[in-house]
Parts: sequence; C-alpha cells; structure tokens
Amino acid sequence: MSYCPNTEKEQQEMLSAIGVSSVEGLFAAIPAALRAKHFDLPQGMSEFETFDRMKAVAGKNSSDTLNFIGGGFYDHIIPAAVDHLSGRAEFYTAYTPYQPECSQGTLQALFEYQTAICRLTGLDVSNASLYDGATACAESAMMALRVTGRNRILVDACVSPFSREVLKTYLFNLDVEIVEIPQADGALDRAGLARLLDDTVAGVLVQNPNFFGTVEDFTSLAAEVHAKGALLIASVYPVSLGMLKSPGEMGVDIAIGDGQSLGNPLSFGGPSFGFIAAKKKLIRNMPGRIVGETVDRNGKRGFVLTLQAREQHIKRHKATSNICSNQGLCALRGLIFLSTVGKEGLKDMASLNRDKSEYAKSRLTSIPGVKLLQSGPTFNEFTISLPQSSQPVVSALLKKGIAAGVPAGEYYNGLENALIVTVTEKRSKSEIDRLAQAVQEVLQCN
Amino acid sequence: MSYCPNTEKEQQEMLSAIGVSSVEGLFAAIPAALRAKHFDLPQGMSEFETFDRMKAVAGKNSSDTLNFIGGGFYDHIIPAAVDHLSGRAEFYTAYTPYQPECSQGTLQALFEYQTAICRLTGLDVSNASLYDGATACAESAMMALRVTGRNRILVDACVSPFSREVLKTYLFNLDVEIVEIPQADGALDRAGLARLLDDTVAGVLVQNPNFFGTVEDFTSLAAEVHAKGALLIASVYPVSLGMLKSPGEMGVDIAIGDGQSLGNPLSFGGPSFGFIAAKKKLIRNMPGRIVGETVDRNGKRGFVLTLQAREQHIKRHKATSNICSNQGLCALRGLIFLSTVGKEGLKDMASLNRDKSEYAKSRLTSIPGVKLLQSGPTFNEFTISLPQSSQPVVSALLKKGIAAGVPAGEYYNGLENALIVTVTEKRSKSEIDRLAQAVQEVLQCN
Amino acid sequence: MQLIYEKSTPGRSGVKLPASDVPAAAALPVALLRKEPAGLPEISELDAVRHFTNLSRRNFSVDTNFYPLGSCTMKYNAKVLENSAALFAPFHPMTALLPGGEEFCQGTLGMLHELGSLLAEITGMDEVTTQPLAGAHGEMTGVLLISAYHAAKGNKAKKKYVVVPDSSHGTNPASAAIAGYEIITIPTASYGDMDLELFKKAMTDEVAAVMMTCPNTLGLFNPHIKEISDIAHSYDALMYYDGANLNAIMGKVKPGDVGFDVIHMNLHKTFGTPHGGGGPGAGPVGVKKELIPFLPSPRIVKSDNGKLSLQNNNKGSIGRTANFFGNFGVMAKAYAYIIMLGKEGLIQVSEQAVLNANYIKARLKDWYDLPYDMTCMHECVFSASKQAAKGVHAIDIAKFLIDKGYHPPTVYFPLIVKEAIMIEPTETESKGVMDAFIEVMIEAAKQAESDPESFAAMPVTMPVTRLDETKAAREQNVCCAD
Amino acid sequence: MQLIYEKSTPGRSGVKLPASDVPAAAALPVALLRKEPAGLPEISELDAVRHFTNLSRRNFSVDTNFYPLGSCTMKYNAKVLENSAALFAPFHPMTALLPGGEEFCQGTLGMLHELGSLLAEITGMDEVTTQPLAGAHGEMTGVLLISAYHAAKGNKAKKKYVVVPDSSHGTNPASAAIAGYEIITIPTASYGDMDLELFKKAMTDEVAAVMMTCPNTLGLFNPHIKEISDIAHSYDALMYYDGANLNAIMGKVKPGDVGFDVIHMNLHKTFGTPHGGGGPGAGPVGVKKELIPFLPSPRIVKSDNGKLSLQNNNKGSIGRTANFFGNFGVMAKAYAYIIMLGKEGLIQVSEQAVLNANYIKARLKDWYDLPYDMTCMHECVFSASKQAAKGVHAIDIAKFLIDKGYHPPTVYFPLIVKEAIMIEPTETESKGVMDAFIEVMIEAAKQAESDPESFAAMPVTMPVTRLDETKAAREQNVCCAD
Ligand SMILES: Cc1ncc(COP(=O)(O)O)c(C=O)c1O
Ligand SMILES: Cc1ncc(COP(=O)(O)O)c(C=O)c1O
Repeated sequence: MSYCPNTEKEQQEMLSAIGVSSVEGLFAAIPAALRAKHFDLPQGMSEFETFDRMKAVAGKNSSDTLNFIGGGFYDHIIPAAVDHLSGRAEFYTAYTPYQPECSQGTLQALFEYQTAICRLTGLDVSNASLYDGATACAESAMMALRVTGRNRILVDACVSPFSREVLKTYLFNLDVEIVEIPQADGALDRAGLARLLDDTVAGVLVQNPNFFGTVEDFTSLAAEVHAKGALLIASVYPVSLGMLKSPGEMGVDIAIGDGQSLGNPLSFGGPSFGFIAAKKKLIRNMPGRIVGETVDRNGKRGFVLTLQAREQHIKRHKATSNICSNQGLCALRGLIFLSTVGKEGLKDMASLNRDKSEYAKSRLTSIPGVKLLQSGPTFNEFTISLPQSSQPVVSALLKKGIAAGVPAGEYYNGLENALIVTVTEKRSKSEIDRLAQAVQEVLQCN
Repeated sequence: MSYCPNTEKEQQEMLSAIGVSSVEGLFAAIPAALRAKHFDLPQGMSEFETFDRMKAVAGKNSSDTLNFIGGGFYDHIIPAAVDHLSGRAEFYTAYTPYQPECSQGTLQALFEYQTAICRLTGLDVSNASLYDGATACAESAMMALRVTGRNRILVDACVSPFSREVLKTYLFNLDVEIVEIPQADGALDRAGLARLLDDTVAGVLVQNPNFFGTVEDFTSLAAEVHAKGALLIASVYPVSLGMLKSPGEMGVDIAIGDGQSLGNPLSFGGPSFGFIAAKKKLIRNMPGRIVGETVDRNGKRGFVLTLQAREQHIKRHKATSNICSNQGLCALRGLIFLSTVGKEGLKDMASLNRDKSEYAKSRLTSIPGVKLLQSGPTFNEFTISLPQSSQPVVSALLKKGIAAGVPAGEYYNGLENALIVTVTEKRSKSEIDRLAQAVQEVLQCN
Repeated sequence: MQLIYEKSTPGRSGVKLPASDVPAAAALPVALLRKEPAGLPEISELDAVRHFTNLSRRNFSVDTNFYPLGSCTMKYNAKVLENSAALFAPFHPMTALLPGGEEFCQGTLGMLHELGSLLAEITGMDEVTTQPLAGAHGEMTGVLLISAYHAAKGNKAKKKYVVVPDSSHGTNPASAAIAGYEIITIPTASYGDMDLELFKKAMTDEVAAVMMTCPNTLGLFNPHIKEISDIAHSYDALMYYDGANLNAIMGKVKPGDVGFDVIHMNLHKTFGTPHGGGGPGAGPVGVKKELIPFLPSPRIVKSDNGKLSLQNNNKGSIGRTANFFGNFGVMAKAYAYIIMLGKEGLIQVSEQAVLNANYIKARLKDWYDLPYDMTCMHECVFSASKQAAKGVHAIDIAKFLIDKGYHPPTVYFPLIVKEAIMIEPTETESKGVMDAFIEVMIEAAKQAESDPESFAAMPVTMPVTRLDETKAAREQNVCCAD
Repeated sequence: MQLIYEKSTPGRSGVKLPASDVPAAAALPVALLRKEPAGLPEISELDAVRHFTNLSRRNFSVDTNFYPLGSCTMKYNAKVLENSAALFAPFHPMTALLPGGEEFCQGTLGMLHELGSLLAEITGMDEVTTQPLAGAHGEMTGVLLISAYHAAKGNKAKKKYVVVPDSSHGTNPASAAIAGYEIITIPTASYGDMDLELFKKAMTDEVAAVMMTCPNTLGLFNPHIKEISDIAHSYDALMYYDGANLNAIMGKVKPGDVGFDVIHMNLHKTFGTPHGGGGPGAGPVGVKKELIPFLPSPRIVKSDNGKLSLQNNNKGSIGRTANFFGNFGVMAKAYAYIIMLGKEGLIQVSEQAVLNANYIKARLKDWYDLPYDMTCMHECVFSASKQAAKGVHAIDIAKFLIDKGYHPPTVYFPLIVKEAIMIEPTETESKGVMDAFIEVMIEAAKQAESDPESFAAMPVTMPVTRLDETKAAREQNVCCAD
C-alpha cells in the first residue's frame, strides 16, 4: 500500500499536462550511472498485517516488570484526557505554526505551555520546547557561553550522566572547557565548586533533585555564582516542582529539564520534550521557537512566533541554536497534563511521590546492611548502599520481574554498591513491600 | 471523583441566588419517609485505579482464542481510521441532531450512511439505524403488519434463532401469528413455505446467507410472495453483499441486518447497529429516524431529520416504532468502514472471506467422517456434520484455545452432530490448518 | 460540503486488504451474484479522513459547547470510560454461548452481573437485566414483563390499559403500545404533577401499569408518588419508572422504595456514557422480586463459588429482547463510571445537578415565564410565551443561542408547556459556564423586546441557515442517487 | 478565545489522584519548599477538554486541509502508525541499560536495529544511528562525525570549513557552526544548482565537509552531484546529505551511491510520521563504513544468534547526542510505514510525489513566474514577482489561500528566490484535490491583476486577521502574568 491515490487514468492525464510520456521521464535528470542498483526491501503489506507485526515486536519486550527505575524518565500517571486531546488531528497533523491566522490553536497552546513552564520554574520566559532534557543542558550551556562571552562551564557530577555526556558531545568542537565537580555523598561538593568558581566561568550547571535523588537549595550558590558574573543553570524535574523551591526562588538564571514526566509515556525513551526558561533579560539568547502575544488588525488578541531573528532560518550559522523541529506535541501533552492535574493536583502528586518514596526508603533501609547514601533529603528517588555490588543484585531482581533501581556504579567510580531507587505515585504499598522483600531475599542468597 | 466542578464558595453563591440555605433544601419535595435508607455502593476511586480495575476485568476473559464462530457477529478487520474518525469528540459527544444547523456533521454522515445502505441492499430508502439485527427483524415484521393490515408472519427456521426469539418477544402481545417453516438441509423448504403462503400472510422473513451459511436466491420467492400481496423481508449480512445478489435485485421489499461486521468490534455483543432498507413506497411505515436532504434559506444544501410524524415524540402510541436513541455512532462507523474499504475493497473482502471459507471447508470435509450439511453454496460460514455430537467436540476444542464453531444442535432438534463454522478474512491458512488438525485429533480421541 | 460519493473517482481505493494465502474458490453461480459492485465511495484513505474530520467540525457537542438539552442529561463523558470500553473489543459474544464457553468469559459476564447489582442498589430493585439496548427498548421490555406478570396470574385478558401522564415522554406510550396495551393519558394539574383526582378516577382493574418518571419531565418530584403507587397496587396495576431522570435523585430516594416495580435506566444519561449523535445507549431494566421469573433470557447467574453462568431455560421468561447481552461496550463505560464515582460521588452528582438547575431557574425566572414555579430537580422548564407574544418563539431563541455558541435547550417538550424551553445543565458544568449562558439568555430576552425581527435570520454563524423541513418531508430525498 | 488561565477558578480541580496507601512523610525543611504552588490552571476536566478541543479547531492540518508546504513533506499520516506507536508506551528506556536488561528489551532494540538496516538500504549507507531527535539534530551529529573522522586522521586543526550552497536550509550552516566550523556559502547558478565553478574555486584542503540536499530546495536534482563529490573527496572533504528531500528519490538513486558519506533522514517527512504542530520528528543518521567507529553511543548491535545488545564503550564515539535511544515512538511509526509500504510502495511514493509536483508546476507556470524552469522533483518553486509588481506579495497570496481553505505553500524560502512560493503536494494527494487548488491559485493570480488592493485585508475567515508581529517582538509578551 503506498497511499498514492491517483488512478492510472489520472496519471496519464497528468503526464500529458506535463508533456512527458512516462513517470520515468521525470527522473531523467538523474544520470543512469547513478541509479540505484538494488533496493532490497521487503514486500509491502496491509495495515492489518503491519499492526500484527508491530504487536509481535512489542510482545518481545517484557511488559510486566515492576518499575523502580527513573534516571530521567519517570513512570507517572497520564490522565486519559491527555491522549484524547493531543490526539486531535488538527494538533498532530499540523506543521510549525508559520502561518499564524490558521494556526491559532497550536500558537495559543504553546503560549499557554510557555506560561506553565514559567510558573513552574518561577522564571520569566520560556521557549516552545527543545528536544529533551539532555540537549536542553547543552543548549543552556551554549546560552551561558553566548551571554557571558566566557568559555568555561562547571558541572556538578550529580547532574545526570546522560546529560553530561550530551553536553560534552555538543561542546566538543567549541573552544570550551567543561569542568566536573566530583559528587560528595550524592550531593554537590560546595567547597569544591567554590575553589573552581572564578570570573572565567560562564555558567554553573546543577540538578535538583540530582541523579542520586538528593534535594538541595541553591539559593546561596546563585549569589556566589552571580558574584563572579556567571550564570547558574539548574536542571529540574517538573513533577518535583509541585513541592520544591523553584529555580526562580533560588535565583537561578536558566532552568531546564525533561518534560517526559508531564504526560508523556515512557515509550522506550522518547519522544519527550526539553524545556528551558530564563530570566527576561536573556530572552534574545534563547534557543528555539518562542510564541508571543500580539493583536490583529482589529485589536483582537492573537499569537505569533516571535523573535525569529534568533533562529536558523533567518540567522543561519549565527543563530542561537540549530534547532528547527522541536517536540511541540509533547509540550502540548505537558500543558494538558498540567491543566488536568491542576494547581493543587500537582502539589498533591508531588506529596504522593515523596510519601511513597519515604515509605520505600524506610522499608529498604531496615534491611540489614542496607544504608542510605545521601544525608540530605530526597524527593521520589533516593540512593541506598548495599552490602555488596549492586549490579548482580539488580540483574537477579530483574529476573524476578522487578527493576529495582539504577546501579550507580555504572556511572560513578567508587559507588559500586549504590543503588538509585525511584518510587512514583503509581507504586502501591504492596508493590513497595514486594520490592523490599525481594531485595532482602536476593541479598541473603548472595 | 464526581466531575462536579463547583467550589464550596460557588455553591454558596448559587444557593443564595436560589434563596435556600443548603443543597438539602432543594430536595424538600421528597418526603422524609421516602428517603433512601441505604446506598451501599463502594467508595469511589481515581480514574487510574478505575482503569486498572477495568483491565483486571477484561483480563479474566481469555483473549487468545482462535475464532471460527459467527452466528451473527463476525471477526472482521477494522481499518484504524474507523476508530480515529468515529472517535472525534464532535461526533460521539453530540446528541441526536434535533437542531440541524449545528448538527450538519452528524446529519450529512447519516445521509451518507443511508445512501450506503441503499446501495448495498439495492433498495430505495434506509433509516438512520435501529438497535441491532435481531430487533430489526421485529421492526420489519411490524412494518409488514402495518403495511398489509394482516396478521401472519412466516419465518424461515434458517433465520438466526436469536432473531427469531426477539421477533417472538416483540410480537408476543400483538395479535399476530408467527409460523416457522422448518429448515431442509440447512436451506429454506420452499415447498413447505408455498403450502403456508396465502393472502392472510403479511410478510415472509428469510435470511441470506442463512444461519447455516447457505446462500440462496430469493428472486422467484419474491414473486410468489408478492402474488399473495405479502412482503418479502430478507435479513442480510452486509459483508456478503460485496459479492452476493442484493435484496433489491431479488425483489425483496425490506432488507434488514446487523451492521456489526461493518467496522464495529465484537465487544462481547455490542454495541452494533441494525439497518433497515425498503422500497420507496414503504417509507412512511419505516421505524426510527430518517435524514432527508433539503436546502436552507439561501438555497444551500443541508440535511434534517425528516418524516418525524412517524415517530414517538410526535405520534406517541401511534408511532411506527418506540425507538428513540438508536445506534448512530455505530452506523457512522459502518459508513467510515465502507468508505475506507471502498467499492472494490468490499468486493475483494467478500472474495477473501469466501476463499478462506472454501479452503476450510475442503480441509474439514476431508477429515474421515466429516460431511457437509448443506448441498447449496455458502459464503464465509458453512455447516459440517460430525460423526458424533458436536457439543463435546466444541468444548474440547475450546480448551485447546479454538472456538471451532457453533453447535447447531443447541438451536435445532435433530442437528446434534452439526457444527457451523465461520472463516473470515482474518483467519490465515495456517490457522485454518490448525483448526482442521485439532478437529481431527479431537474426533480421533473421542 | 460535498457528499463523500461526490468525491469518488472510479478506480480510486482506500485501505488495502491482506493478500490471500489460500487458493481462489470456484465462482458462485451467477444467479447468486450481484450484477454490479455496490456504489460505495471510491476514495483514498486521506480523502476519507479529511471528509469525516471536516464533517465532525460541523457539529456542536459536549466537548465543544455547553449543551443544556433538557431530558437528555448531556453531562461530560470522561475519557477514561472510552479507554475502558476499548479493552473489551476483541471478545466474541458467541463464546459465552458455546458449551463450556462461560468459563472463558468470566470477566465480561462478571462485569454485567456486578453492574446489575450496583444498579439494583441505586434504584432499590431486586434484579436487573442488562439486555435492553436503549431507554425505549427498556420500556418495552419492562411493560412486557408486567404483561407476563399479569398473564401468569391469569389476568392477561383483563388487563388492557397502561396509564401515562400527559407530560410523559413519547416513548412511554409507544413502548406500551408494542407491548399490546391501550393508553390512558392523565393531564397535568396546576401543581405540575399528574392530576391526582383524575388519576384516581381513571384507575380500574383493567389497568396493567402506570408509567411515570419522577422527577417528571417538568423537573418536579411528585410528593404524592407513594400514594399513587399504593392506589395503583390496589388495582393490581404495577408501577413503571422511566429512569431517564434518575440523575436527580441518586442516593436521595429509590424508585423501588416508593412503590415502583419496574424501572429502566438510561445509562447514556445518568451514567456518563456518550450519546454518539443519537446512540448507542443502554437501557437496563430493574425489577422487584415478583417479576424476576419473567426476565429476558439468557440470565447471568452467579453461583456460590463466584462462577458466572448463563441460564437459558427460564420457564416464564419473556424471551430474548436483543441479539446477545445488550450494548456491552456502553455498559463497560457505565460500570467504570459507577465504580469511579462511588457512593459519595453519585450522591454529589445528583445534588449538584439539582443545584445547577435551580440556579439557572432562579437567575432566569425574571426574564422567562415559568409555568410551574417551584423548586425543580435536575432540570427546569421555562416558556417563551412572553417572547412569543412579540413574535419570538422558543425556536428563535434556540437559533439565537446557536449563534452565541450554545447548544439550545430542548424546545417544545414537554408538549404540555407551550413554547417550552427545557434546561438541564447537568452537574458537570461550572458556575462560570452557566453564568455566561445566563447572560446570553437574558440578552435574548432583551433583544426579543427590542428587536424581535432580528431573530428570523438566525443562525448566521453556521454552515447553513434555517432549513426547509417541508421540502425535505415532501421530496423524501433520503438517499443520494447512484 | 480565553487563555486557560483566564478560565481558572480558585479551588476548582480536575483529575483526581489515587488516595495514598502509605504514611505521610515528614515535611521537608522550609528552605527546600516553594512558597506558593505554581499558578497552574484550576479548572475541571470538562473545562480542559472543551478548551483544547476548541483550540484544536483553530488549526489547519493535513487531516482537514490540503497542506502543500514546500520542504515539509506534509503527507498523510496513516492512522495505523499512531496505533502502532502506542503499543510501546509502557517500556522504560532505563531497563535496557540495567545489567542484564537488554534481555527484556529485545523487541524495541530489535526494531531500532532493523529500522537502521532498512534506512541504510534506502540511502545506500553502511550503518545508521537512530539517536538524533530531528533533522537539525541529525545534521549536528553528522558534522560531529565528520569532525571526529578528520580528528582521527590528525587533521582536526587543518579542517576549518564547511561548504554549503546558498539554497540550503538554515539548519545546515547552523548545525555546522555548533560542530565548530566556519561556513563557506556557494551561490546558485542560473541552472538552479550550486555554481560548479565557484564551488571548485572554494574547495581547499581546509574544507571538512560539503553539505547538500539533492534534490535541492528548488526541487532540482543536481546532475553533477557525482562530480561534486569526487572533487570534495579529492580534498578529503566528506559529503553530507541533508535527507529532508529524500521523498523524491526512493528506489531511484541512493545518496550513498553518488558519493555521500553521511546523511540524516527526516522520518517526519519521508516516512509518514506526523509533524505534531512543530515536532517531534526523528533524524537518524546514516554513515559509510569509515565513519562507523565514531557513531554515538550506545550502539545497538546484533550478535550472530540474533540477540540485540548495547555497546557503550565505542572508543572513537562522538558520545551520546540525546538522553536515550532517540524518539522511539516516532521511529516505531516510521518502521511501520516502511514495512507497510515495502519496496514497491516506497518507489511509488517517490514517483507519485514527483508526478504531482510536476503537474502543479505545469498547470501554474503560465500564471506565476518560474525562476528555474526545468523538470522538478517532489516540489516546485514559483515566484510571485509578477504579482508583487502589482503590490500583491507571496504572503498576500498565502492569505488568499487561507481564506479558501488551503494551507499556503512555503513562502520566502529558499531565500535565493525572491517572493518564493514553494509547493510540495506530496504523493498522498489526488489529482482532484490538486485541480481544485490549482484553480484557486489561478483565481489568486487573476485577482492580483484585477483587484490587488483586495488582498491586504485577507484573511477574513479565520479567528484573527493579520497579526502585528512587530508588536510581539517589541513587547516580548511570551508568558501570561500570574
Ligand atoms: C423522559 C425520557 N424517557 C425515555 C426516553 C427514551 O430513552 P432512549 O432515547 O434511550 O430510548 C427519553 C430520551 O430522550 C426521555 O427523555
Ligand atoms: C531542507 C531541510 N533541511 C533540514 C531541515 C531540518 O529538519 P528538522 O526540522 O527536522 O530539524 C528541514 C526542515 O524543515 C528542511 O526542510
């Protein structure tokens, strides 16, 4: 099935209007020598067979694993309305709203999305989405470089290792030095950072809650960073902002993060969306599309893509970013999620996450030999230290159908026994009990 | 969760506008003695818990049974577009289109549906749907009674036993005699019918293909029926009309049937829709809603509910039927199914059904002791005679995960060994082979 | 917009079918074949998608507009209900009817059985059949049950009449007629309920049943309801409850407690399932003990060990009323709705539905005539008689509302109120939405005073203006010529 | 329409959360808590549903309108693709990264691996990474790969430039800049392709890569493409192929066969996945053998026994370019698309896309200026210069089209064509749809002659008229005040 509708007769009519005798004639510009010599693809099939095949593919993944893993993607509830509304064809089969009059739906939704991100983060301006949380780290660092004209970035090692890797990839060829501050018991080593912070630093990148789940207050850090003329960038987990001090309240300059937890399914890692919000004065250095409010000829409110002079289609290599397609539909899902869960709802959801996580923490740390890694408080993710290497424990538990957590040793030398456990509102008490029981059993057997 | 949005404060404001002090005050008209003494329902829950519960309910049905059963409901493909389009909120959250200007979507779709039914059946007029195929039998019989002013209905026993039961239920209190013509080798006993056909008969009800799967030509029957001043009513299986002679071509007066096979899921028996089409002159006796074409004040084409004087909301007990809510959304699914599968597609689909069924027929009848019941041709359903009672065979096969067919003995005395087997386009050759293999094995064991 | 048939091009095709993996069968005899393929659309999948997507955009609906259509309970249809029903798509109903087949359908049979129990508790009935496919279908089923009851007592010949108030919905008498009864209609008294004295006079031993809805279609709860049912019962007439207005009274009063013997419920009204542009709905019927033997077959029964099975051989049963087990998908939604809202949630539904209706009534009664001015339940019925005096009729106000983006209330029903405007906001609408609607209703009333002529041209914002219904009825153009 | 925040009422709430089944935790220190809950909407679920449903109705889209937006390949997005992607919703990507976790993800890892192989065959490449999240992300990844290649040869310092034609998409130079290169831009010659002589002059040992798309953004296939790549290779510059226009050439010619070393594909263009109002897309990158060592990690590898695993420790890898494995859901759709259409289907896609574009070109060239009048591939670029002379600019014609129900073509791109109107019908549109569009385009041309002033007011059929972009940029009102 090619979904090509024209009949043989219509094709003939079109060819004669064009004045060529065959479709092949339209490809005459391609020299014969360059033509494809083989095109070894399978035979096509009907949509019904296709869907059966896709079910078979999905069926090869195990689908009943009990999840206590996070690491940037979180298994949260998604209100049914999110699928139904983002599934409106007018949203998902439209392109970027370059023609504003016939795209007010997308434009207003993105303006509302930007507002939600500003309000969540406590900052002034937001763009209309980036690719994901990791690339948002890179974009925010590039923003700091542009704004300050400096070329060093300090990064807390407690920032997600994936984000740090992506940051390095992006900045590899730019004349920039990335300095990592080793973690200290699952938290930022403030003294270590203070030693490195000077007026060559463009930006300092931290994460809250960090990869170990530790929650910190970066208010004083912001003052220190600003004192050196640098920007403070915080990567945040949006669901936690139902409870935690916002980047804006801490004095952070740029907040970024991954929006998957806001109404986007795990979907083996994507699509989700990255968000970025900043203080107003940084707006001209923001990457990506921004929607702005304006009026039409009758003075009626309307929305347009604005400040496009920052973007690649105008500025080409001088643009603030190369991003063109973003993750608009996922951002819309985020907005719908935040709208249906609502103001009090997000607060309650954050509490529920923390309550469940604290319960799991108390259950797990009462297993002999299991200790908490961090001394600071946590949100819905925390790190325990096992009496042995966590890797074989995790793989033994996986075979029992439990993804018990992320072994920190895969990403941090010296933390081979550490296990990062995530507990969202979707996990019931009895599932947490099952986890604790299973961890205890596996530890006893080993 | 009650989905009741008003806040405490708003409720107070509303109460004071009304002039009562509490919501309870609004129920003062209900005498205290009559108040509910208990209301023992479970505690409510969130939508997430609700959905989990529903999954658990569905999980208690076995979902991997290989289906060779029909009996009125058929396991056909449903193009993905059917769900997406009938899932447009403007279709499914609207009411009956009583206000035509803001309901042209539903009205035009129903007009197109009526057209599709007329074209499929070869008749002139269709309504906008009935409840299901069985109740459509009853409605068509009542129509024949009204039109002829007579009070006998002859029914071929090869008509679905469910339809015949519903017919009896509907007509039980109406001064009507229903006479069944016993089946003859899975087909209409024409001589038997001829003996009963006289000018007291209002209508003759037949089915094509019938419950045994036999395909017949009722053209000469129509002439005989008309000669006695009676109406011929045929219940038809719409997918078969991709291939089979239409009721209109046979001279049938009223065609009815169940539309489930047109894009509606099996869904444990419903919702589907009943359709009814008739010759033009019968239109004022049609039951249910009918959409008609007209023009607006500017001469622009538009659609309205028409001939409403037939209906209960105007005619009350003199109406042609009591039906009010029908199965509009299922009819819309039927239209979308027919539009996406299309003219040639339905023809091809019918061929595919017959090809698969003939293959199964040849496989099954080559098992020693297994014979074909009917001598006439069949479409996608046929009846075999086993060397033993079919009931234990069916239940043994069910345990092996195969619903091998419907034991005719449950509905027809003397056919205890007969098994009605259905094969749609969804069954693959290897699945059919598996059926034949399994039948052979079970027969050998018994 | 063009008809889908007008978009056809010969030879164009949509969805592709799977290729055949079996030999082609020998052709059928020509006499059995159709001459020409049916004239179905010949369009691409994209054509179909665009056509139906654009058609949908020509509807008002609950998801796009406030839709206070009286008697229809156009409440919000929660999206999780749609997802829930979809879980059951693959289950073939015949499986349950195969020998040994119930074993494979314990989930679906169990859900139907539990839904029946929940509905019985809500309505005060002893058993519920889920087979009827809509409200009217439930009515017919219910009256047939009543008839079977009388027949079993040897009273079939004697019991000839069904009594209905004149405010009743048209389906009530229509359903009773199919069930073989003649109709006695009782007028409504000035106090908004069936005239009690006339009712008493009409009652005789020949009355088989009294069909009522309570609150009635004026939105009023009849305080004499127990007296009425006692009177009916004294003549061995059974009380039938039209459950279309159940949304008003959940947890407050149960039809079974006030003397009703049979009830149908409109799951598509009270229990949050969508109306689908006219259907499908579901109309389960609840009965008191005495009527259980007559329930449609098959009945779903639960044994002591919790196993569900089908009982086909009910001796006294009125028989089957529909193909299988009713509109299962609709019932799955209603079941999910009930367990989601739960006890407190359902009580709140009725309370808020009544509060909302009374609020609109209070705010509009200075502007529109209120023929029965008492506390209403879930809906209130105004009359546009004041406006009609100026030449602006209920239908004109309806068209005014359309231009303002509101689906009109029900107009001209109940038939007993001239120029009726029947408003049912439902509990899922917020005060803000209602306030905006009230403002527009007031604007309509003012404009009816100041500029009554302006209404004739309305609506102007829709794809069509007012349509010529006479032409439609005369020409009977109900199918597009091939 | 009101903003969703303007519909808020303090205390109103939407979706209910599950009740807690664990003890409440001790509160966090105040210093860690936010002072006020974030100012999110306080609305009911119905409010949200109505708001977003009505918002959606303010968009044009492929499912509602012909959308011939050049360079964007707005083809029909088959509904089965949506259903297919939904199957993968529950799978956590971290599972695959746990010790022993790959075993539990053989379906998803296998699909990504197979998709890579299919894309490699389509483009003539040796291996594909599915990590990049959109076209531009693929470009950056691709140029970083090229840079790693040069670095591995010890040429990092020497290789300073990336060459792009002036017709290239803005992302090309922008991506190359992130990858650390300076840009050399080559003008387009009168024959519609990059000026060959100027290109030759620009080439030196310092050029790291030449980035091209072929057909280019004028819709023209460059017949000298092999010569260009030979020249580039002679300077050890690698050839980068911007796959945005791949829809024109599937099965006809493979970028890998004509000398390209690296390619990104826009799955959201060529492979039928929806654009989502701006995203998400997916931008897998294919490379020739020499570049495999530098591919992003983790790489998905298939062992001889068919087991899939992740390879994290690629020595030369440029590293991770995104969080996990790319936009998996988008790739699931593209994979389903490819296996559904198959070999013949994909060839037909390109043939029909090219046929459709040439048909529109032929029919409109008497009405609009065609700066490069040769056989085009999947899109054609007109200029509204004739009309502009009358004061009717490309943007005015765009607004005319909006009023007629058509999404306008791309205007003012490529930048090298004045008053550009870039039309890409795609293969999923039928002749009937295009004929109607052509008529409207002709009507616009005529009206530009007869009544040029009339365009200024357009569009008039939309919720808003033309918007004040200057005000938006000046006021920077990008967030609704709390
Ligand atoms: C009061 C009343 N009774 C009965 C009915 C009939 O219900 P249904 O449409 O489900 O057959 C209705 C429906 O409008 C009604 O409002
Ligand atoms: C020619 C060309 N190259 C590259 C891109 C960038 O692709 P994306 O938007 O997926 O980043 C586009 C998208 O519009 C394009 O048209």
